[in-house]
Amino acid sequence: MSDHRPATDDDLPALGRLLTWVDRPGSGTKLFRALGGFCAALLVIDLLISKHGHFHIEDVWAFYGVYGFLSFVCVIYGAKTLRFFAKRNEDYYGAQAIDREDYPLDQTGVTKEADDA
Amino acid sequence: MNVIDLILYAMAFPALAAVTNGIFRNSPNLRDGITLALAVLTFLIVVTIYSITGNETTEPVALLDMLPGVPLAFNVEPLGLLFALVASGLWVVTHLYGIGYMRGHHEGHQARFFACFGIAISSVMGIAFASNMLTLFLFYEVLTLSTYPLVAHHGTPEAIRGARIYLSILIGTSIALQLTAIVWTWVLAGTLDFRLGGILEGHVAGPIVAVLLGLYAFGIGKAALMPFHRWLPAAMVAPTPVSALLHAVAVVKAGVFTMLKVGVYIFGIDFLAQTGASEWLMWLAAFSILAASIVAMTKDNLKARLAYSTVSQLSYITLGMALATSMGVLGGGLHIAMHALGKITLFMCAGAILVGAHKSEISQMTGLGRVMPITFGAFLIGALSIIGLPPLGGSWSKWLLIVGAADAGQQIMIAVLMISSLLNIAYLLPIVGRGFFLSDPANAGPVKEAPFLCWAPPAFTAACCLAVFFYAGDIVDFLSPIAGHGPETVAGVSE
Amino acid sequence: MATESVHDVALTLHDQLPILQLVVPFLAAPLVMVVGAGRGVAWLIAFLASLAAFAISALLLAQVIDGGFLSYQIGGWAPPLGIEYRIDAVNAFLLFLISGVSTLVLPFAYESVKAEIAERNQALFYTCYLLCFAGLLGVTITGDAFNVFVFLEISSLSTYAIIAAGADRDRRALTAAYDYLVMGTIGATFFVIGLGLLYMMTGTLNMGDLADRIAPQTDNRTIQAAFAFIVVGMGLKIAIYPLHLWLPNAYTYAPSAVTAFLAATATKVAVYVLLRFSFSVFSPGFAFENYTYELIILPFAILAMFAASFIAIFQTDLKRMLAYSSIAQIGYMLLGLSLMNASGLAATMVHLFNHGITKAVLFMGVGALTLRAGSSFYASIRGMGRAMPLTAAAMVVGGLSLIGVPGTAGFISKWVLVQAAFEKGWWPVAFLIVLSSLLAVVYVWRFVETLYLHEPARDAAEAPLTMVVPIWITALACVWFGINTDITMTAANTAAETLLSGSTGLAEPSPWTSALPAGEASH
Amino acid sequence: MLESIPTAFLFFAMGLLAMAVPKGAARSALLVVIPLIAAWQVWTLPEGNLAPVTFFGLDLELMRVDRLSRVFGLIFCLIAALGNLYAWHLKDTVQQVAAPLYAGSAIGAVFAGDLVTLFFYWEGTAIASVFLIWARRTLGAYNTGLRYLIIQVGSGVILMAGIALLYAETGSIAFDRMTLGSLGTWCIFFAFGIKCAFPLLHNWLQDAYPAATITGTVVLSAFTTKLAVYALARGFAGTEILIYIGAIMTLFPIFFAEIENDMRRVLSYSLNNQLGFMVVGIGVGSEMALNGTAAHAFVHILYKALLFMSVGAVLYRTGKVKASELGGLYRTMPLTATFCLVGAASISAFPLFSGFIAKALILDQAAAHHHAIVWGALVFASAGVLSHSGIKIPFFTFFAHDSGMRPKEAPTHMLIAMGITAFLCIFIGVFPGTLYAILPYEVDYHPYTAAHVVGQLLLLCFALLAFGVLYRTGRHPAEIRCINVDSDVIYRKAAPSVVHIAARAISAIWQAHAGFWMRKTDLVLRGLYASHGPEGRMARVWPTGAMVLWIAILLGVTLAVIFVT
Repeated sequence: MSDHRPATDDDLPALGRLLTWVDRPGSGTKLFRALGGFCAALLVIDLLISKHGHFHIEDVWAFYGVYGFLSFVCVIYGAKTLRFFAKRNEDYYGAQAIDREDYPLDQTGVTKEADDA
Repeated sequence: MNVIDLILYAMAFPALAAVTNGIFRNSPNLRDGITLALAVLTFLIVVTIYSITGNETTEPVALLDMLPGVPLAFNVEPLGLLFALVASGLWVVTHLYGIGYMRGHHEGHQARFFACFGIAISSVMGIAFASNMLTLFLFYEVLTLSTYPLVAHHGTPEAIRGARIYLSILIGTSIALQLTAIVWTWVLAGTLDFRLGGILEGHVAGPIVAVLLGLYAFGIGKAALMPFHRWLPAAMVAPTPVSALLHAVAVVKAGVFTMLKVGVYIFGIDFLAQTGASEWLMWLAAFSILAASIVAMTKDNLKARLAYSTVSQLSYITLGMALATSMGVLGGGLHIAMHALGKITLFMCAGAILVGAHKSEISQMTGLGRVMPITFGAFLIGALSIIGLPPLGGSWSKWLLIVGAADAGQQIMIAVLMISSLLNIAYLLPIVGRGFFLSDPANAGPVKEAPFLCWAPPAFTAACCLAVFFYAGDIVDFLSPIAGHGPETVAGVSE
Repeated sequence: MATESVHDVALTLHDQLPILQLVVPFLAAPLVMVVGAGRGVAWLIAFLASLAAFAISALLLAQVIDGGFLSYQIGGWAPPLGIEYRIDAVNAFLLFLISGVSTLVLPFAYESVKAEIAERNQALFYTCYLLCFAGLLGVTITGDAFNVFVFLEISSLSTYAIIAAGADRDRRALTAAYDYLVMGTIGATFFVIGLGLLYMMTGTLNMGDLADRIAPQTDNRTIQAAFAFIVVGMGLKIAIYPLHLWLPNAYTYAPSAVTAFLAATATKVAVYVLLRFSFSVFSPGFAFENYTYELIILPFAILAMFAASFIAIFQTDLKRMLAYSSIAQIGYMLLGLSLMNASGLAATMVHLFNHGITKAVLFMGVGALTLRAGSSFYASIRGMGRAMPLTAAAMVVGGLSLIGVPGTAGFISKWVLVQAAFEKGWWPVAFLIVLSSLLAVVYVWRFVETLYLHEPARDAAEAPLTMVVPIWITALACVWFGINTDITMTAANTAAETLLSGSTGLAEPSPWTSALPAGEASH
Repeated sequence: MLESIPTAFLFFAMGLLAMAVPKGAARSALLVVIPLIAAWQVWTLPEGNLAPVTFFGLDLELMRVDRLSRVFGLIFCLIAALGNLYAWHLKDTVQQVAAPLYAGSAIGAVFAGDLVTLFFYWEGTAIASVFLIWARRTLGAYNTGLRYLIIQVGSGVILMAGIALLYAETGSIAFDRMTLGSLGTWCIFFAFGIKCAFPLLHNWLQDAYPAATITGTVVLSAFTTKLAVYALARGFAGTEILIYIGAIMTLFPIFFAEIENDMRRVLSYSLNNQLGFMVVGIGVGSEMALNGTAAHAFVHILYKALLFMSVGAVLYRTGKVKASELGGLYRTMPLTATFCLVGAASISAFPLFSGFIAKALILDQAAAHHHAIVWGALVFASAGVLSHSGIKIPFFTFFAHDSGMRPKEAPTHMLIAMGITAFLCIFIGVFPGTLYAILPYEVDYHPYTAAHVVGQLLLLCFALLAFGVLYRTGRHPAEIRCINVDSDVIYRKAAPSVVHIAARAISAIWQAHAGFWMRKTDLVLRGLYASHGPEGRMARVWPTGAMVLWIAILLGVTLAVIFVT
C-alpha cells in the first residue's frame, strides 16, 4: 500500500500543497461564509433582472433559491428515510457478490508501487 | 453421372470405410488414412449431387420392391440434401477429431469404432436421400443399430446400461409407434412417397390426424421429444466423437429431419395448419424446450449438460414444424444446419478438455480457459451460436422461428423461444466465464492445449458457425421449395 | 398362368416334378440306411437328396407363383378315386421353404451331428431325418386329406426318433421325445377323428371333393364337430398357446440340427394344414361364420405373443429361449389367420417363410455355439461374440429379423400383419402386435449383450466353415427377403388369394369370396 | 474509400488487430488512433443510406447517416478514443478486444437503418460488454456479469420478438418512428426500456457498472444506455408515457445515490438520473426537445466518463472505491481532484460547464409544453444531482476527513484523458454553439440569459448552502459500510429462492412419482418373473396329463363356440 508514508506537505505536488488550505482550521467556516455571501448577492441580482419564465412561479423573487434549498433538504431526509428501509450488511448477497470483495489489487497500480518500494 | 448413382456412392463409400477398417484394423495410419479419404470422397460426392440438382427435387428412382407398392427408392430434395451436406461435411471434421481423440485418449477397439461410424454415416445418407417413408425408416433403424456399439464402446456396466436405454427407447419408439404410424399412413393413403403438400389430405380428418401425428412425433424417438428424451443423456457414455457427430449431428438430426419430412411431405404444412393437428405438438415442444434447458442447468457433467441442451434445441425444430407455417419450417430446416455446427463444436471442445486436462465436470474447469484458450474460445463461439446471438449462424434460425411463430399468431411460442435463449445463456456461458475469468490453482499453468487434431476441428467448426451467419440467406433460399415458394420470395415477404 | 395338367400319363421329367419332389427323399432314406457304414456317405446322400428336392420345389414354385395350380395324379388315377398331388402358390411356397431349410441345415448338420450323436447312430439318424423331411413334403404337397394324415404320421414318428437322438448328449431328450410322442399322437388322433367324421358325411377324402360336398351342409353338427377336431388336433401340432407344452423340451433337447430344421418347418407345415383345411376344405365362410378364429384362435394367439415372450425373456438357456420365442411367433401367424382377410393371410404365409429362415439362422447359430461352448446356457456363451465373430454376427442378424427390424425378413411379416389389422379396423390389435415385438427386443438383446458385452467365458475357435457358410447364407436370406420381397410377397399374396377363393378351382368359387371385403385386396 | 466501410467495421477490425498486435504501446496507440479516424469518418460522411445490403431476403441498411445518428456516432467515436487513452496502461487482451467490439456494436446500432441490423448490434453490445465485467476476474464480477448478460440479451430477444411481430404485421423492418399499440411495438419499447434502465428495469446498471474493471466502467458508462436513448429518440419520439417514465427516472436514483457507499455505484445511480432527463426530452418529442436529448447525451457521456475516470484513477492508485474508506486524497492527487470537480460542476449544470447548456434545452421544452409537475420534478432532480454527483463524489473522495492514504497522482495517460475530457466539458459549456451546430435540428436557444444563469446559480448555491448547513450540523447521512437493496433484491434474492423452492417441490413430486412407478414396474416385473420365469408356473415342465387336460378343454370350448354360433 502506498499510504502511511510520512508525508509532509512539502512532498505534495504544488497544486496539492495549495489545496491544503481547505483543511486549515477555520477554512471551512470561511468557505461557508463566502458561499452565504455569494448567495445573498445572487438574491440581490435576482431582484434586478427581468424574467420571463414559462411558469409564473419562476418569476417570483428567490424562487430558485428556495426551491434549491428545500429540494436539497428533501433529498437528504428522503435518503435518510430510504436508508432506514434499504440498508443491509455488505454480505447480504452472500460471499459471491462484489459488495464484499476488494478490487483485485493486481489490476491496479497499487502492487506495482509496493514492488518499487 | 446420374444422380441415383451418386446417391448410391454416397451411401457406399462410408459403408466401404467400415470394410476397410475391418481389413486394416492393425495398421492405424493406413486405416485412418483410407477412412479419411473416403470421408472426403463422400463429401465431394454430395457436393457433386448439389452441383447437379441444386435445390431441385428429383424424381424418385426405385431400386427394388421392399413391399408391394413400396420400393426402396431414393431421390434428392433440398432438405435431405442439406442434411447430407452437413452430415458428410462434418464427418470429415469429426473423423480428424476422432483420430486425435481416440489416440490422445488411448481408446481401445478403434477399428471397430470407426467401422461402426462408417455404417452410421452410410445410413444417414440413406435417410437423407430416401424418397419414401419406408426407405427412410429402414435406414433410421440401421442408424440406431450401428450406433449402438458406439455407445456401448467402453463395455463398462455404465456403458452397457446407457446403451440399453439408448437402444430400448430408440427401437421401442420406432417399432411401437413410428412403424404403426407408417403402416397406418400406408393403409390410409395408399402411398408412402414424400410429396410436397403431403399425402394424407383427403384421406383422413378429425382428431385422427392429431393421433397419427402423435404416433410419428413420439415414434421418431431420435428427435428426443419429451418424455422420450432419456436416451440422449444416456448415450453420453460414448466416446466424445460419437457424442459430437452422432448426438449433435447425425442421429438427433436424423430424428428432427424425419420430423420435418413427416410434417412437410407426409402431412403437409397447409394440412396441418388447416386441421390444427399439430397444436398440441407445438405445446409439447415448447415444454420440452424449457424443461430440458432447466434440467441442463442442474448438470455438472459437461456432456450431460450439452445433451440436455440438445434435447432442448431439437425441440426448436419440432416446434418449427408444429407451427405449420413456411417460416417455421424453414427455421426448423435452417436450425438443423446451425445447431449441428454449434453443438458439434461444443462437444468436440468437451472432448478436447477431457483429453487435454482430463476434466469432465464443469465445476473442475475453473480457470482452464487460460490453459486452453483456443478450446474455450471455440466453445464460446459455439455457445453463442446455440444461444442464437449475432453474428453467428444460430441467430438466423431463431429469427425465422420467431417470425414463424408470429405468422402463426402464437405469441406464447415467441416467449418460449425468448426465455429459452436466456436459459441457454445461463447454462452455457458459465462454462466459458469460469474457464476464462476465474482461477483455480489446480488448473493454473502455461498454455497447454489438447493435441492438434483435438482442438483444430472445433476451432474450424467454430469458424464455420461464424461463416454461416453470412450464408444463411443462401441456405434458406436453397430450402425455400419445402416451404412451398420460390427462392426469390423467401424471407423478404411475410405470409 | 397355371399349367392345367394333362390327365394322361405325363411324358417328360418336367411333368413328373410333383412326384419327384417326394420320391427323391423317400428313396434316399433307405439308401442311407443301406450304405450307412461311412457317415460321410450317409450325409452326402441326404444332402444331395435335399438339394434335388430344393431344386424341384424351386421349379414348382416358379410355375405357380402367379396363381393357378398343378395337379398330379398318382399312377394316372384321376381324383376322387386316385390320390392327387395338387400344387398351388400356398404349398409350393412351403415346399420351397422346407426343402430350402433342409438343404441349408444339412451341411450344418455334418459337424454338429458328428459332435452330438454317437457314431453308430448317425446313419440311422440321417435316415430318420430324410423320412421326416419327406413326410413334411408329403403333407404339404398332397391334395388328399387322408394322405395328409399318413404323411403327418411319417414325419411325426421320425421326428420322435430324431429328437430322441439328442439323448447321446442329454438324457432328457428321451422324456422330451416321449412327451411329444404322446401329445403328437393325441393330435394326430384328433385329426384323424375329424377326417373320419368328414368322410362319414361326404364319402370322399379328396380335398376338392370334400370342399364341394361340405359346402351345402355347413350347418351339419357332424361337420362342425369335424372342424373342431381338426382345428384342435392341428393346433396341437402347431403348438397353439396352451397346447404348446411339448415344444420347449423337444426343441431344447433335440440335436441342434434337428431343432434348426424342425423349428423352421414342422410347425409351419401344421399351420399350412390348418390353413388348407380351413379355407380349401371348409370354405372361408365357414370358419368366418362360426367365429372359431375370432373367439378362440385370436385370443390365444395374442396370449401366446405375450406370455411366451415373457417366458422367453426370463430364460437362461438360449435354445430354450428361442423355443419359447417360436411359440410367440406362431401367435403372429395365427393372428394373421384369424383376421380372415387377404392381408392377414398374406401375413401368415409370409411369416411362415420369414420366421422359418429366421429361426433357422438362430438355431443353427445356437448349434454352432453349443459345439464350441459346450452348452447354450447364457453363462457359457458369454462373450463368444469375440471368439466366434462370424457366427455371432449372423445370430445378431437373425435376432434383428426376429424383432422385425426393417431390412430383415421379420419386418416384412410384421408390416403386413399390422397392415392387415388396420385394414380390418382392429387398431388395438395392431398396437398389440408392435407392443409384443418390443418384448422380442428384450429377449433378443439379452443374448446380444451376452454374446458381446461380457468378457469371454472361454477361449474358443470360430465354428467350422460347414456351419458358418449355411448360417450366413440363411442370414443373408433374412436380409435379402427383408429388402426384396418379389418372391415372398408375390407368393404370399397369391397364396392368400388362392386360399380365400376357396377350394382351389375344383369347386365353384365360394360365394364368400366376393362377400369378404378383403377378397379383392391384392397389390 | 472510407465512405464505403460502415463505421462499426472499423471498430471490429480494430478489435481483431488488437489481438494481433503485441501488448504495449503499439496496441494502445492503435486503440486510440482508429476511433479518431472513425470519428473523422463520421464527421465527413454525407447523409443518406450509404451501405444498403440485401441479406437473407431482407433489405438491410448498415449505414443510415442523418443528423441524429451522426451526433451519437460522433460522440461514441470520441469517447471510444478517450476511453482507450485512459486505458493505455492495460495489458489485457480480453478488455482491449472487447472494448472496440462493444463500441463498434454501439456505433453500428446507431447507424442501423433497419430493425434487424439494430437487433444484431444490440445483441453485440450485450455480448461484448460483459467481458469488461468478467475481466475483473473475481467471483463476484463473474456472477454479476452473468446477471448482466442475461438481462441485456433478454432485452435483445424481446427486441427480436417485437421485430418479428411487427414484421409479421406490417411486412416492414424499417427503423422509423413507431406508435405504441400493437404487441410488437410494445415489445420493442420494452426492449429499449431495459437498456435505458427504466424504473424497475434499471437495476442491472447499478449492479453491473461497479463490478466492471476500472477502465471497463468508463467504457460501459458511455454506450449501452445512450444507445437506448438514441433508439428511443428514433423510434418513440413524442410518446407521452416517456415523459412520466423519464421524470420518475430522474427522481428515485437521487435518494439511492445519496446513501450509497460504493462511489462507482453512486455514479451509476447518477447516470440513471441523467437518463431520465433525456427520456423526458424524447417524451416531449419536439424538435428542440430532441435536440436537448441529443445534446444532453453528448455532454453527459463526456462528464460521466470524466467522473468515472477520476474515481477509477483513485481506485487504480488506492485499490479502494468506497466512500467510507476514501477522503483527503486531494493532497497527492490534486489534478485528478480538479478534473473530478470539473466533471461534478458539469453534471450539476453550473453555468460555463457543459451540463448547463444541454439540460436547459430539456427543461425549457418541458416547461414550454406545460408539463408543470414534470418540470418541477426535473428542477428538483437538478438540485438532487448536485447532492451526489456534484458534492458527494468529489467531496468524500478527495476532501472531507483524511483517510491517511497518500497515493501517487494518476498515471500520465489517465491525466491526459481526463484533461481532454475536462477541457471538452468546459469548452462546450463556454461555446455552446459548437455543440448546437451539430444537433439534429436547427437550434434557436440561448442558454446564457441573465435570468437563466441567475436562476440556475440560485438553485445550485442554495442547495450548496443547504449542504453546508446540514453537514456542519451533522445531519448529512454518514458514509458507512453498507449496501442498499433496490429492485435487484427481486432477482438476486427472491427469484432464486422461489426457483429453489419450486425446484425442490418439483423434484420431490418427481421423485415421489418416479418412485411410485418404479415400485409398480418392479412389482409387475417380479410378478412376471414369478409366473413366467424359469421356475414360474407358466414355464415349468408340465406333466403329460396336464397337457391332455388342456387339449380336452380346448376341444370342448371350440365345439361349444361352433355349436352355439
